[in-house]
Amino acid sequence: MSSEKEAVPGKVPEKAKGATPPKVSRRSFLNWIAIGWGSLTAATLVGVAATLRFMFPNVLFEPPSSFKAGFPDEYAVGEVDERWKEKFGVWIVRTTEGFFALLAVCTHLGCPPNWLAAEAKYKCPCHGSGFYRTGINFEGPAPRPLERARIMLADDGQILVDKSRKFLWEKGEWEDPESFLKV
Amino acid sequence: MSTPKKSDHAHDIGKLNVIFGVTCCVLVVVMIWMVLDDYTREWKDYQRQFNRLDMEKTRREVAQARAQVDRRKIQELQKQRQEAEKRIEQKRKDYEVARHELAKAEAEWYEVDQDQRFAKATYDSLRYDYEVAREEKRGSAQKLGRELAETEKGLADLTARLDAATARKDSAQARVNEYVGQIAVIGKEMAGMRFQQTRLQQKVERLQTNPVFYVRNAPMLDFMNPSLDINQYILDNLHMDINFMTIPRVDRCTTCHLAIDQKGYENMPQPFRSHPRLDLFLAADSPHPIDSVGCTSCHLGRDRGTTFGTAAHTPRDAKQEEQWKKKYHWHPMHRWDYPMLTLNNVEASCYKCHASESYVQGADRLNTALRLFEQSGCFGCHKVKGFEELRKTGPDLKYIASKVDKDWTYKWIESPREFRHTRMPQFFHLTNTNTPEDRARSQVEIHSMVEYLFSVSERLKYSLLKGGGSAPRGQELVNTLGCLGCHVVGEPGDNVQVADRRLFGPNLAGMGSKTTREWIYHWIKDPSHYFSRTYMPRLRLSDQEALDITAYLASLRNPEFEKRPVPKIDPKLRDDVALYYLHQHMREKEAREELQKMSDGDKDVLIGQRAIQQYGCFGCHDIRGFERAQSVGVELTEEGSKLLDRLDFGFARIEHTKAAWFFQKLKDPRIFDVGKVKRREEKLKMPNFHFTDREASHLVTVLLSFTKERVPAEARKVLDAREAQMEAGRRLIKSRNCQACHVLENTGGDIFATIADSGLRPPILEPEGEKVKSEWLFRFLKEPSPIRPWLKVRMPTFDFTDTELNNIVTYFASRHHQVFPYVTYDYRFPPEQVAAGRHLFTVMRCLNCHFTGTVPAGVSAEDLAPDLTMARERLRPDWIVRWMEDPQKIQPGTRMPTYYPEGKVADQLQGILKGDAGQQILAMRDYVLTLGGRSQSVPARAGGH
Amino acid sequence: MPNVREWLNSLKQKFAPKEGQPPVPKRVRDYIGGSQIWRSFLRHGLPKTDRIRALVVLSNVLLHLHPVKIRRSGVKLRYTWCMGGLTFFLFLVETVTGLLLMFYYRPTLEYAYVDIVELREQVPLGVMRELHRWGAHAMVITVWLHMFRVFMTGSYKPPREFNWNVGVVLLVLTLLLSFTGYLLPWDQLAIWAITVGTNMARATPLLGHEGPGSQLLALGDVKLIHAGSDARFALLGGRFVGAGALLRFYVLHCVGIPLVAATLMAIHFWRVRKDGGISGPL
Amino acid sequence: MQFVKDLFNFLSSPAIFFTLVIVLFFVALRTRRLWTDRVGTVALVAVVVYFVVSFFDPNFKKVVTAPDNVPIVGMLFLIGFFAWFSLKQAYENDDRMARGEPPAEKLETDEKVWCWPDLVYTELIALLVASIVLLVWAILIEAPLEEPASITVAPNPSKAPWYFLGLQEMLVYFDPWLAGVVFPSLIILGLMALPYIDTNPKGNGYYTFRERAREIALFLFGFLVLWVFMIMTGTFLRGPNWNFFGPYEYWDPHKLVPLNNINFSEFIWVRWLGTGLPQQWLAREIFGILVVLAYFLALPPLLARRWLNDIHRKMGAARYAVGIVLILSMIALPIKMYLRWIFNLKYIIAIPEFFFNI
Repeated sequence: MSSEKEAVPGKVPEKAKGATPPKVSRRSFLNWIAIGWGSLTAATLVGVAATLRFMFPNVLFEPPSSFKAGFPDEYAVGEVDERWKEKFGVWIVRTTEGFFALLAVCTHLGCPPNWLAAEAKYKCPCHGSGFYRTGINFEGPAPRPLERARIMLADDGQILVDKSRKFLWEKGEWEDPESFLKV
Repeated sequence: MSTPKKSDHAHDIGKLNVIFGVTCCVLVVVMIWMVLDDYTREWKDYQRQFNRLDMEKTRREVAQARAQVDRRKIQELQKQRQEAEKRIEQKRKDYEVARHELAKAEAEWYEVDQDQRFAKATYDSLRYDYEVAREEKRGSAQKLGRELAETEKGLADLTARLDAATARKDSAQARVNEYVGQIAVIGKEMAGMRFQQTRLQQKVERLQTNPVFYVRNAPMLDFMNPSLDINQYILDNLHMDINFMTIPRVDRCTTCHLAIDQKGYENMPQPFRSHPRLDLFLAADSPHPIDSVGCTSCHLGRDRGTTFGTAAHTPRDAKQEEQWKKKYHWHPMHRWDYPMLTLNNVEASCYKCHASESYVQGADRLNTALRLFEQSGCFGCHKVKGFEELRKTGPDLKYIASKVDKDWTYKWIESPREFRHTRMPQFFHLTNTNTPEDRARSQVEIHSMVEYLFSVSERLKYSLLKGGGSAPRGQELVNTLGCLGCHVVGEPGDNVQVADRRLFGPNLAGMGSKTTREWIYHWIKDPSHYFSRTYMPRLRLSDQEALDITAYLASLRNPEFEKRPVPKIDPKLRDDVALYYLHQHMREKEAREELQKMSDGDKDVLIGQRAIQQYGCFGCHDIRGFERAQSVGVELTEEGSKLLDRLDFGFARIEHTKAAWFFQKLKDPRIFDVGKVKRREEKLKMPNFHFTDREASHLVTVLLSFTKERVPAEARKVLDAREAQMEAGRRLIKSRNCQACHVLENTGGDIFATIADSGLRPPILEPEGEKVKSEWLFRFLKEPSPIRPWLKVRMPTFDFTDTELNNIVTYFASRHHQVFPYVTYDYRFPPEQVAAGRHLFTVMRCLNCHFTGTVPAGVSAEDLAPDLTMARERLRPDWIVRWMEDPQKIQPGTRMPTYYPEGKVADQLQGILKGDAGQQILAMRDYVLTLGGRSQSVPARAGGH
Repeated sequence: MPNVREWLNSLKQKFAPKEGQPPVPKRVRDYIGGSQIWRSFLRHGLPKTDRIRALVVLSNVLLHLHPVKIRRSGVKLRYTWCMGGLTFFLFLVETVTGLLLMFYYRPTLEYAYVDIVELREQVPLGVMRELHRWGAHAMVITVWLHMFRVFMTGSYKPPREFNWNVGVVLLVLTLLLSFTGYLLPWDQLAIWAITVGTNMARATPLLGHEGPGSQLLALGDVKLIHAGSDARFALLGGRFVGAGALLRFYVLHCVGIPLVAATLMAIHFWRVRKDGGISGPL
Repeated sequence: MQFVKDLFNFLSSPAIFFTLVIVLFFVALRTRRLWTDRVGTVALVAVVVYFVVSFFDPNFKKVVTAPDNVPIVGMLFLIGFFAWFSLKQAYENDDRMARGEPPAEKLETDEKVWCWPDLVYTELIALLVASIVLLVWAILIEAPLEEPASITVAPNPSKAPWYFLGLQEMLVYFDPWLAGVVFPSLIILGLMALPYIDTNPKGNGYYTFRERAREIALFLFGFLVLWVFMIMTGTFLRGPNWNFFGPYEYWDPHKLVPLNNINFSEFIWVRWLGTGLPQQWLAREIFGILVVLAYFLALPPLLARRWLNDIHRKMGAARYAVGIVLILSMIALPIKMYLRWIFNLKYIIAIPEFFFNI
């Protein structure tokens, strides 16, 4: 702008000299600016993404909430299996349709009930709540049925029980496909 | 203003633009480099490789599974399904109607079910309100009560409706099932048949490196659900010591050792191979599941390392080290104190959890090594927690003057191995004390030690032996009575290669050169008179037998050793040594004065006492005057955890590892003094045991097993009540070397090597606990009496205390879950039963091997079986039944024939007791039990069978 | 020794009352007031004149947030409630007490709770924790009331839209500061309040593993968004409120959020001045 | 006495209390006479007396004096006071302006005072007072500290920090993705968008009600009723299992409240059409989806054409669209609450397959 104003006839060659190269280089400068800001944006994006990625560690120090419970054919149809009750607090029940995992925690005050095979019911030793084989409450003070845990088939064909996800009957969650393992 | 301005800018902006552009590009590149550099990890390559191998393997398995599916059956099922579908097609209209009905019934049920649930919830809540109101005596209670009753009625009504609706739904479902039920069943059956195949097929699909694989494992995206992932086990009970505190182990070994806990990968290349002992380790049903025991608790190494180097792998040998350096750029990991144990030392880790057990199942090397550690008496000089209360290894020297003479003792101390192979180590003339001056001085010390020992020794008066014995007969006795279970008779200086247990007692070579006939005679008649805590039992020898054996042992001489000279002691040197010792705790002038006052004998006693004190002889021998002496060696309780820097390698050119140092120390205890300038008292003192390489390497395992790792009680092997009961007995059995003669816990019977005739060997005791009655066993052990009189080998009398006997009896009973070892048996013998038994007895010709009362002549020992008149006293009746059913099951290889293979009755026995095997066995048992002395007098109880 | 005595004597002589001179206290004051140290720190005398009053505000970096002169309505408590000022003051209180608490508090599962108990029972003036906690509650309340006042006087209207936005962000940051601090005592109240609070993040659309649409982020049957990779995980550093969450919340509470908040506060105050001071009827 | 307590317990049940508050809010906002010193004093005394008297009830005392509930009680008083104080000034200004005078603040606007000492001094005193209050508070009341954290033993009820209890209370009526994520985001966005939507040039810098009646009504409805009132409910009236408990009721964990809630789709398919629910989610939820779409897409133009014509014209399409969506979202909360209370409606759209419930 200012150079134009100051332009005088005597300086013409100078101007021409100054004008022609910028014409070529302006485009290239523009390109360089575009490249520069483009890559800077890219670098920033990589940086932001890397920071986010940093928040997800490769290993976790949390105890696993899930456990492998053996192969389906190790369970008898119609039986309430107690082998995982002591270690994980879970009954695995096999019906003709498939499996479900009941959490051995009474819905009344949190005591662990016992499975009484002869009477085909879970009975809480603390206050006498009783539950059917399915986990539905029918006697005693328990306000709602036992909770189910997520159950599915692991890679190697074993049953995988995940206690971190619970399914509550009264919320209609027993319809959830993950609350029941079909065979 | 006058001079035209070139530009407003200090820099050429165009140039700056270029620089800016370039810098930004470089920044991008560097950022991407950073991400990729972080992304590249060694373990990912291993996982990719494993995926590939696993996929190939799984593909093969799919093919196998497919081949196993019965194709004809599948075809048939398919045909059936088609037919069923056709049937539905034909009755399409009816089927549609049924389905419509079902949908209606389901809708109706849904509504009623919801109503019922709501009514139930309302009722429950109302009931609560009513309870509260009644309890708080509110006015509304009555009204609520009425309301509750009404709601209950409504609820009952709804429940009935729900039942009806459910019934309707079920019947509608049944009608639909008439059409489609069969198809579902067929489908299910087919799926069941293909279950394995489908599952494996799915696994193959998961293992494939398809685009999904690349997206999951892409840099930056691999936080979501990567298939390449670090595996780890957090072991809350097995902590690692990082000095300020202990932290749980986090074993990441399975990140690369991907199939270590799975069966079926035995032939994979490392690191993908299955663990060779999945029955014992890692598998979920093994006693050491991976999620609670992990890897580094046994193997050591760095738990959190995920590269070959940072996991602190340790090469097996120099060759492997070279390979690793080339292949993995391996180098010792300096910043980790506990590198992995080499495989031969892994069993050392068993000890930190199993220290409470005298015998660790499966850890054969550790068991052997610990026995060697005990027998060598290492704990005598080195304090080790858990070994404090053991009996000293060497003999009591209280009566040494009654057994040997001074010359022999001198030569023995100077170089025991010159006399014979022994556990007694050599203290003198070793690597760092081998100069002529040292030797001369050592001779003074030995001489004085002998003088001291004899000066404090009591003397036993042995009467001269009446009559002589026959050496050949004695040799025969030694070879057959069972002496060879614990002793060998080798050539002097010979290191006999036999099972460890047979070296339990001293090698008998050279006995005649060592002691007198009188001593031998009295010793073998009753060892405890000389050494009250000896493990040597009494063999109840008759006088003649004892004389014969004495004659034989006295004839074993070591002429070389006898010829060795005992050097004369230079009194000047003795004075020097005495002065040296005196000078240790008084000023030189006083010491000289003191020395002046001393007689030669005093000097000997002084030097001898100090030398014994210095070398710690009392660690293995009871010596008068050293009852309260403290052990002289380094405490070894935490030796395995000793940091490498604390070991003085001196100028020894060996590998700088703990194991190598230990090994070298055991092989030549003084080697680390070589090249050093030391005064006598500064020198290493540990004697040379002349361990073989094998022994030394075993002891290295033991040393590595003594760690400072404190395993919490939950993780340690805790003996349950039964095991605790067994443990006391087991310790006795181990300390008395029972397994040298008897097979017990799948080990032992070492003496069998000397008895060719299998019928003449000591009995195998595996089934003993369930076989014999506890009271019989108690009596027998207290006062053994022959069961198989034809045996030459003789069960010794160990003179156990009653407590010890109880421990042993309980051990046997507990092994077989005989909770109550002492039981009263209620014998009832109906005469017809006994008669049938007797008949069977003759038919089966039991008395061909067994006998009643007297040993039949002319039967080879192999074919003889125990006297059946003892059965009543000795055997548990229910065991007899089990024995008869299948003797091989109880004692594999027994010569007792199996009369009822798989419960079948032989043809010639069909006529007896209706050919019922169970009845026949019972009859025979009853008959056998009547054979004993008192049996006839026991009347059959009323209402017997 | 003699030198000291001599020096004291000389001082005595120097300050001995002489005729025609002001009394000693005034002379001491003048001496100090005239010293280079005093002048360099305070630069001006007591604000007795308008010039000095202006100087006080202008030449002090802390006070120059204020204009030299201000509308009369702007100093009326009736109008401003002083809630913004109190919020800032509470922020300072929280910073100081928080810094002091950091000397005793360790954000680990082993120690967090016992350290708080120690603060309550053993640490001298452990009341610092009470100050910190109640100050935090008070700050939430004052910041709400500040927003309430700003709305009621319509002070978000042009030209203050931008500063209102900054204020809204600061309000959110205040809540986050309080929320992250809530976990640190590591008691039942803390862990469950944060569990309940962060459980909502599970339901973030797309990015929460129980949020609508998270199923769409999957490759076949490989779920990309699950409990170990969703929004809540980024917040907690774990699938549930545990060691990771404690550390993350600690870092955010002590460094991350205060840093951002302080920066925004500077902008907020600066904008108040640039937008014509505290608002008033135009 | 018991009767009065029962009455209060009854009145404070969510539906009734909420309705009362809404009615009271709108009536009071328009009642000039309430915003005077005398009424203010009477109200303050009444509330204080109510608290003091109620303190004799153990259940009331237990909840109100829980350490972390103390600030909420303080906040209620402060917000009540300042709400009254601001509206009082607003109405006074309105009166002045009605008389043709400028607002009270205007009188003081043009005159300027020195910052030092007028402002700085008042600030300093405010700081001192705040310090004293804080110190006394800290000395007298211990900061809460319960048992050591345990992931397995959840206290009943588990409550979020008190300032988020409004959101937690919302969880009763909406799924977490709405109550915990979408609505909070909308609140923040709405606040930020406020200066751009509100184009009313009046009322800038002084208290007034008449000149900005609609803005103030909407904002106060959101702030006082939907935020502060909900926090109060969540803090004082929600006990074990998040059940409702009256102020004088014992927090009995065994209390049973029927949750007989039913989805919109069930109303249509099961109750009305009687055909049972369709299997496919789109078919099942189509009515709910239509209702929600209508609420957000069809209602705004309808309103613009009929009742909010002038506003629509004044604001322009873009502002109107943003504003009306925000307002409809806000109103959605009370609407859903009433639907729940009257019809036991659980979800208008219920697609648990995708965690998509509205």
